[in-house]
Formats: sequence, C-alpha cells, structure tokens
Amino acid sequence: MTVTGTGTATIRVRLFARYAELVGRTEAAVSVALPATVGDVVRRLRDEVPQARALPERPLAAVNLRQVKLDARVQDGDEVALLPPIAGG
Amino acid sequence: MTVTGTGTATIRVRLFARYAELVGRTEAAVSVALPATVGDVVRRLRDEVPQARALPERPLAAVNLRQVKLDARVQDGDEVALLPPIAGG
Amino acid sequence: MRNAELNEMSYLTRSTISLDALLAEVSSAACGGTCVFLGTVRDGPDEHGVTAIEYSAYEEMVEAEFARLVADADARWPEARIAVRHRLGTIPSGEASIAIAVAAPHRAEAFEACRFVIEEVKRRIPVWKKELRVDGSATWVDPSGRPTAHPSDLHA
Amino acid sequence: MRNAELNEMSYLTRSTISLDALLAEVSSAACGGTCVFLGTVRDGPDEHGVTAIEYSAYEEMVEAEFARLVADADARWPEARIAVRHRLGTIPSGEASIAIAVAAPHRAEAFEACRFVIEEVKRRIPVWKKELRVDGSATWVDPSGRPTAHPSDLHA
Repeated sequence: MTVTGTGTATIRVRLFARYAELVGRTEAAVSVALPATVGDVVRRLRDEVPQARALPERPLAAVNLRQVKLDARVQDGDEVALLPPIAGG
Repeated sequence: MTVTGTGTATIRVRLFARYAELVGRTEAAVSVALPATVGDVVRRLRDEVPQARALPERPLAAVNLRQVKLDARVQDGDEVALLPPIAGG
Repeated sequence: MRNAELNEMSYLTRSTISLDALLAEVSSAACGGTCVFLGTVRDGPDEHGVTAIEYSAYEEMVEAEFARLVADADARWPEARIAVRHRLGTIPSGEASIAIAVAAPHRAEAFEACRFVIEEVKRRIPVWKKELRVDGSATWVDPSGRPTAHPSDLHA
Repeated sequence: MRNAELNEMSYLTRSTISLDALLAEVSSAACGGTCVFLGTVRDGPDEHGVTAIEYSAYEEMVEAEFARLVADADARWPEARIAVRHRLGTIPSGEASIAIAVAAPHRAEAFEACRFVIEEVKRRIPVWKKELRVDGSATWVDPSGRPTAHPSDLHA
C-alpha cells in the first residue's frame, strides 16, 4: 500500500559512473518536503551539493531499483539513483 | 567451356539416404544419347534399375556438386546425384 | 584470407564439435558481437524417444556448397567472420549436429548472418537424418523437421 | 522452476564468463536450437587503441532488472530457456562482457529471444563502460557505442 505522506522525507541518492565522477561522490542524503517527486530530489541535490550542478537537470532515474519518470513520487526511505545513459552489454 | 556434344554419355549416378535404401545401392552408371538432360538420366535409371521405380519421377538433383533443375544438360563423365529432401542441420 | 584458411579444412566432422575452436576462428579485435547457433539432437514431446540421429551426407557436395554459402554470406555481410561445422555419423540426443559462429563489428550483422547461414543450410546443404528410437525403430526425417511416413525398416 | 534456480545466483560476475556453464544451464532434451550472443570488448579501427573497458554497474538494480527482463522474455517465448551473465570490472580487449544463451524447441524462438535480451540489456540494464586506451586516456562510452566528449580525466 502506498501512502503519499506529509512532512519530511529523507532520500538516499546514489550516483554512478560519470555522474559519480562529476559530483565527486557516489551517494548523498537529501531531505525533501512531502509530497515530493524524483524531480524535486534532483533539484534539491543540485541546490545542496556544489558539484551536482554539473549533472543534467533531467537525468535518467530509478527509485528502489526501478526506472521511473521524474514526476514519480518518493517516500521517506526511498533510494533514488541517477543513471548516466545506459551502455549495458 | 561447355560443349553440348553428340553420341553417348556415361553418367555416374549417386543415390543418398532414403533413395539409396529404396534402390538398394548408392551408385549406378547409366548411358544416355546426347544431347540429354538430368531428367533423361532419371528416366533411364528408372528403366534400367528395377528398384529405381520407387524413386520420385522428379527428384531434387545435382550435377557435379551443384543443384540443378531437371532440364539441365549433362555431359559424358558428369556425376548426377539424386537428393532426397534436404534435412541439413 | 579467411576463406583461404577455411578452405584448407573441412566443414564436416565425425567428432564432437568444439565451440571453442569455432569461436577462435572468428574472433577478431574489430568484432564486438558474436552470434552462435547450435543445432542439437532433440528428444522432445514430439519425438517419442529419440536416442540419437544418424546423419549422412553427400560429402563432396556439402564441402562445395558450404564454400558457396559462406561466400554468399561474406558478400552480404563483408565485415562478418563466419565459421561453421556440421557433424556426421550417429549423434546422441543433446549433442550438437551443427555449430555456426559469426563475429562482426556490430551485433545486428552477427545475428543476421548467423540466421542466414542456418536457414541456407536447411535449404541447400545435402545432409539427411535418420532418427533412432528407444524401441529400435529408425525413421528418415523430412525437411519440415517431422519424420516421414517411410520407416526405413520397410526398405532396409 | 528455471527462474527459481536462476534467482539463487547472480547475473553478474567479475571473472571470465564460462560459456559452457551457460550452455549447461539452458540445455534440454526438448530444445533443438540454441542461440548464443557474446558481446566482446572491441579494439577496431574506430576505437583507437582500446586495451580494456572498465565496466561498472548499479549492481542491485542490475540483478533486479535482469530478473524482470528474463521474466519478460519468458512470457513472450514460454518454451525458451534463457541464461545470461554480465561481467564487471576491467575486461581486456577480445574478452566477453556479456553472454546470453537461449535454447528453444525451434530455432526461430532461440534467435528472437536472444536478440530481444541483448536489445533490452542495452536499453535497461544499468551498466556503464569506460574505455581505457593504450595512451593512458580513459573515456566514458555513450549509449550509441561511441565515446562521449567527456574524458574522465577532466573530472577524476
């Protein structure tokens, strides 16, 4: 059951490959006021972490191991990943 | 250079798989009056070799290791093969 | 150069096919994608106890026709590197009767050329199969892949 | 049953991929056709001296996404048996980064399901590549397969 929730959510943000190099770290924790979307998390990260401005404004993203659009909702405790263009194989 | 030729040609006929079983042999030599086609060779074989009547009248055929139609010409010394339906692989 | 190399050897074998050897033949620094097809002797629900298939061939023509077939594939996919081996004799269920390996700079060519080769094999390589069953019967396989209505024991 | 078996193990490895192990996973008496795809690290004329590619991944998501991808393929080709392994770490030119094996009763399904899996890998499995060159430079590869204009040494 999904509860939209109010208050503040703490989101673990993970960065990979070129994005991790650009930002100089592989993860960050950001707080967002609920309700919030993945796009809000990206904006918050870019505001709070200086080098995160180097990230695209609309990166490919996943929540809890699943690709989502930037308007997908996040909950407290979610893991949001920002994924550089996939080069699998 | 292909010479159509006249006179008599001796053709080596080879039989494989089910056709060899039907006829009870894997090869035969037949003589045909030139000019002659692969179809003539098949008819001659069916006339001369008793069990060859069990072969289809219009089998798949090859001359000198290459599939041909039954109206292809044959020369003295050619090898004609009668091929059951191919089940390669 | 590859074709010259291949022509020195046979497309046919009577032993187990070595996939490693085939892959070594096609591998190249310039090729990022390799597609392999293995045809194996099947004993599925439609086969009713096939223990092995006896493969026979018009061997001289198989060699000549494979050379032409590989040349045709080379012409369509000039950057593809192709190796193929067909096994003859009695092949037990589960073992490979044919292996095709195609390496290419990009995967689309590898898949397409590999598929082309197996489809052409089915169409033009003069090989025949007799299914040997657990009950001792033997049946020629027709080109559709299903046994014919001519059990060999009627003619053997 | 197969999926349960696969779920006990990882789709990822840091060692050389064993094609034999993959083929053993999919082999079945009912399957007459097996299609394999190998993606190998290329050092072709466009690559300018690539000695290796460093593969990194969002590993937990790779496992979850591969499970979903294989389930999608199972749904489309219910008779196909699918095994896939992706290698991570530094992979030298010529060695395989991914291997996919699909066995099926008939070859069309094997080819189609194998092609589907590699196309979906390219689209949805979160893996990234950094090309390491003979001159010491390193470049992230963009999804089109060509290096990006962002050499990593600017950001390292």
